[in-house]
Amino acid sequence: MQLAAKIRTGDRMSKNNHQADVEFIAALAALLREHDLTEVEVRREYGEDDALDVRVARGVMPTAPVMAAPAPLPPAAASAAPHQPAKAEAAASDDPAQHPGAITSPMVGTAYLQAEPGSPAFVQVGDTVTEGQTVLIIEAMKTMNQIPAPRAGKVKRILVEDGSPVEFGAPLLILE
Amino acid sequence: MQLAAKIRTGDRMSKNNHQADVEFIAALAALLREHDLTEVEVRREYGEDDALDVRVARGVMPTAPVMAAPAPLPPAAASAAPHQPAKAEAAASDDPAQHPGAITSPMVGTAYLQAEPGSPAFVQVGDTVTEGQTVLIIEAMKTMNQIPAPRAGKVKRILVEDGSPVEFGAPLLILE
Amino acid sequence: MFKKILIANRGEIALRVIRACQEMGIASVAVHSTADADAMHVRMADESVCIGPPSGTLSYLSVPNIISACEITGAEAIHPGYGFLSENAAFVQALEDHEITFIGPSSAHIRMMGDKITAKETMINLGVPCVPGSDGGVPDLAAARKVAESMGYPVIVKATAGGGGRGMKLAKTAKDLDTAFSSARSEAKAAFGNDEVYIEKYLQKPRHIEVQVFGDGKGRAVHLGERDCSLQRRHQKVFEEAPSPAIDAETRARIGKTCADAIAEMGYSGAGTIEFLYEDGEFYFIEMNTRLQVEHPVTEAVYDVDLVREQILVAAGEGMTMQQENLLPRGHAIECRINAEKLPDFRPSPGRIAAFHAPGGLGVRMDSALYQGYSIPPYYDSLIGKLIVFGQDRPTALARLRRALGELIVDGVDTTTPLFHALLDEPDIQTGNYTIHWLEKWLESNT
Amino acid sequence: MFKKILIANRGEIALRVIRACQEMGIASVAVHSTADADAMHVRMADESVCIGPPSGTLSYLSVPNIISACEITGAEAIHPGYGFLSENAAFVQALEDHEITFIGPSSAHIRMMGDKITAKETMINLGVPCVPGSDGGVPDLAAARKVAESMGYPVIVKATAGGGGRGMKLAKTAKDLDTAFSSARSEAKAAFGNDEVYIEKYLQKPRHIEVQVFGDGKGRAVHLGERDCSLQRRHQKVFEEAPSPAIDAETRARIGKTCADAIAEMGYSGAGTIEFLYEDGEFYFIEMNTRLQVEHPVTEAVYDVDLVREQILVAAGEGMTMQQENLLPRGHAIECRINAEKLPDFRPSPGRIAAFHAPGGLGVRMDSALYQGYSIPPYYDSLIGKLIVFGQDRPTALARLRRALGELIVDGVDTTTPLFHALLDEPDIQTGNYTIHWLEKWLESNT
Repeated sequence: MQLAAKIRTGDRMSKNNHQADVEFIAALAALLREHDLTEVEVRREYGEDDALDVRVARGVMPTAPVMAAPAPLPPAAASAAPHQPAKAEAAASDDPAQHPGAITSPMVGTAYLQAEPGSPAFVQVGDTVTEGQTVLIIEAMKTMNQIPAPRAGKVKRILVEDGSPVEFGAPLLILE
Repeated sequence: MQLAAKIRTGDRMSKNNHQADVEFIAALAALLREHDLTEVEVRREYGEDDALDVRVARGVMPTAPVMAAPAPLPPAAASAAPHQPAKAEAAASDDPAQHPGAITSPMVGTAYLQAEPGSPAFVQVGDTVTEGQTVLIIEAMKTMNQIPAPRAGKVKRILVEDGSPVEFGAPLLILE
Repeated sequence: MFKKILIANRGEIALRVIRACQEMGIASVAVHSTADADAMHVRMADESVCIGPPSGTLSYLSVPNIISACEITGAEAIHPGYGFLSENAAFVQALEDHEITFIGPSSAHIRMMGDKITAKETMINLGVPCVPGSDGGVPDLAAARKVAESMGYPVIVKATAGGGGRGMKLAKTAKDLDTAFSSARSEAKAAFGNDEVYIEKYLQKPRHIEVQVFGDGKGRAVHLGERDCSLQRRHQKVFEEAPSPAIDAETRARIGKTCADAIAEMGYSGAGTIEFLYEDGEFYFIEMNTRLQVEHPVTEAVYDVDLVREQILVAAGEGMTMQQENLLPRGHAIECRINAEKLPDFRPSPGRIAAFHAPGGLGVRMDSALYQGYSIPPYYDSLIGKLIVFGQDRPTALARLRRALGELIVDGVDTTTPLFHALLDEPDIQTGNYTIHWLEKWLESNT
Repeated sequence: MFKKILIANRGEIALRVIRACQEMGIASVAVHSTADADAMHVRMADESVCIGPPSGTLSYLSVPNIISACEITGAEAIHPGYGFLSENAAFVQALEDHEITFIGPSSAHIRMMGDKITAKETMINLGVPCVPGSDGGVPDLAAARKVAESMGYPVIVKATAGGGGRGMKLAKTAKDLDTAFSSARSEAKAAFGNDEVYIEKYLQKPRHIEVQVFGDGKGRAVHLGERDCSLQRRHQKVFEEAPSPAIDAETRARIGKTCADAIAEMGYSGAGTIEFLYEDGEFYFIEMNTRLQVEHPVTEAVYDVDLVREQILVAAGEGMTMQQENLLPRGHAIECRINAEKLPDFRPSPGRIAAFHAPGGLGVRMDSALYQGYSIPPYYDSLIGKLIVFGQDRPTALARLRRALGELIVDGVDTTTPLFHALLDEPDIQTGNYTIHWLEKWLESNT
């Protein structure tokens, strides 16, 4: 069983509404379970610049066995657990990937933030980059591929660590 | 079974209406379940900038293969078709069974409306019967079982034909 | 061949029989209680008849309603599945009177095996090994010693009038016998006012081994080897395998022949199971089940047969197709009983199935009446599915079982699936080193 | 043994390989396009790597991304499944360069069999029967007559420079040859400016028979009999069975040995299939597939083997466990390819699966990556499941297939299931009397 909640709140929303939001979402989740729903989607506008989108979904899809499977042993180490930690991470990284300023990886490989160990990083948070400037390198098939900035902008976040593996489409950094 | 609800509410709705929202969604979900609906879509405008869109959908349970199976042939005449004509009839007869005045069969067998061929029927539509009066006979295991009226009343409908098979709980006649 | 068969059962075993009917071109009639109107066996059968309210006593055990259901649908034969009326001699007698064919043995054989004493006497006469005992009361210590020595220690001294463990004393070796005999007698005297005692062989760490037999009702019978069902909780089997990790080919052939010969001699018809305790290379008869067992699929996998089809063939008078010389076991099969029960207390967990996904792929068989959206009613037993895996050898079957358990999804109710994940981690399960006490002890120390 | 394998595929075949990995205690890495992020193979694998956008060319066919996925996950070997990169010699060469083990034959063998002419020459040299032909141009009628008589009528005269059916003339008997030869020449001259023609044996009603072979890469090889895949639509197989209704044990042993010997001689490693046209008791080589076939499960059922496990064992250098003398076929297996296609036009029908319920019970295997709520993406092929049934004989398998098809529920998209219901009603299917033209003709007259 998976339970996914995605929340987007407007800028103006004061922090003391978080509590109310969470309660509302909790109520929706309870409703979902009680009525065997798979999905509730609510769009709620409270006023200008104050909106709440909630989507709460519960999988009807194949899910992990309800009880935690015991630690695997040879010769059957690979017991199927449809939801892998790897998946969870991927899901968590959805947000930056959706960011309009995100630069995503055009290939699978290993990301490097500098040309070689000890060299300065190509970019740092706060740097202004020009279009075409190398922002990092992805090593794939023993080849170093320079990843250029697709446009000029300011580096808001760097989302990968030096030497970390990246999938196709993984967000690398956010340019604003 | 999947169930999806999508709600959009208008601007004016104040935050303390969360409770009302949740109740409304719950009511729709209950309605869906109660009436075996697959989808309800409601658009309600309370006033300017105050509107509510709800879509609640419940998915299909395993049903017969979508395409009609071709006429069966030996040696495999009995291809599985989860919904049988027999079932459909049973479903159709739900209504009289739910009638508060229905007398249902306490056993499985063959119903007879008269004591023997050629005899007059025990009761006819419009007859007034007294409590304990035999209204029909059910033959089971070669034994004739007299079915008495559970109370006095007037025969409104006779729901079985003479000689027809009846299941447990099948409505026999309606007494008012 | 029959044109129409009524299945006097529900759940996965009703499906099992309906599937066999479909494959043989026989129309099937499901019977059901009002609580089972939406059940899978009702959906899959060609016809269905509601036979009573939720209570099993008033529906699946209602002989008049089931016979009437045959009469109104024209079904010529009844398959009883297991449980319910499957070993009810009076029911079978009633069917005989109504000229409805019972797919199973005669009422006489059911009655014979339903009575423990008659069953044991019959088996002894047929050469089937039973727990050795003193054939009635033992008058004195000298007689006790003689009996005990003839069967070998340990022995247990039991009050003839006894029960509930009172008046029962264990003698592990010859030197314990004096004390055991006298204290059993005095305890029996005090408890029941009768100091007569008898002596039986005592089994310390037996396995539950059962032999699948099949007779054609005309004096020919075969065996299909054994199943090991030692893993039990409160006398309920939970995990069964074939072949047994403890039985070799020679032992299998020997006990199998003994059982098949006995069945042939009896003129038994259809499927049966002779259950034994097994210890130190010896078999001790417990009882015979005169029906299809829950765990029959492991035998089907290993012997590559369709037992329900054979049952129907024999009941229809067409004879059985199995011949002993062609029944050669191969590979290894394991069954897990998936129950709707909440661990660790095995509390029944009826409810609505929010999601159901059966495991697939090579060597996996799932027998289950579940479907997504189905509500498991609270009135019947909690078995909701049987997962059977087959592999070339036991390690392959165990690995496949773990893989398949990982694919099984039953959401909305609690199931015993996690128990099997945990069992597969146990070295004793991996090596097959377990007795009928193993699971209870393991549960005690793991909860 | 490998610790981690990457599966460079999707759908049911990726699941098939992941299951084998799980049963062998090997970690699995799924790769997927962005369109397949929720796919079953991604859910079931231990790890997953997104390798590209929906287009297969940019994802499942992206050699750099797949090799990089191995590198970042530490996978030591790649199983290619079927399709995609499974017969791409350049890919295998690249893996060899990166010291990643390809679970399949060498790039040299893939290249050899990927070229039709080299493949045919190789097979002829290895004694595998091919379609007899004139070995190049035939100068005159006398030579033509000699060639035609040596191979037997009917023969077809074809323009060496030809194509598209032009310059092709059939000679059913010897007395047609004169006309056929001269008209083929003049037509060839007119169409291609070159009147050279050659002659080939003409097959009128062949079956598609393929032999499963398996080599250990060290000169030992076995065969696992044949599959009959004659039921095809537009050269796509839809229904496969083993054994073929047209092949007897002696013929099987003979062609099997020929194929196994050829494979052994080649030093071939892993699973392969040698495809033939079969007519009047003779086999004519078409091509060799140097990979696992979609329809491999029918062979697994009949020979009781796990071909993917054997592939992995051989690739890991542990050798194959199969030995020819132990490979004894038993029973009968049939596979139906369930495609998400709308009949009668077989138009692809991608979409969301509103309900999925797999058939169960004895003798039924379902290989499918579907689950309730899954959306079939429109980018890839339409195969959504393989239903494989096994029975003691062909009639039992057919009856079981009908039963299992009746249990299969796939709601939300159209599937080819109704086609199989209809086929099972056809006397020719029931008797096994079909050729490679049967299905196309039947579809024409039934739509």
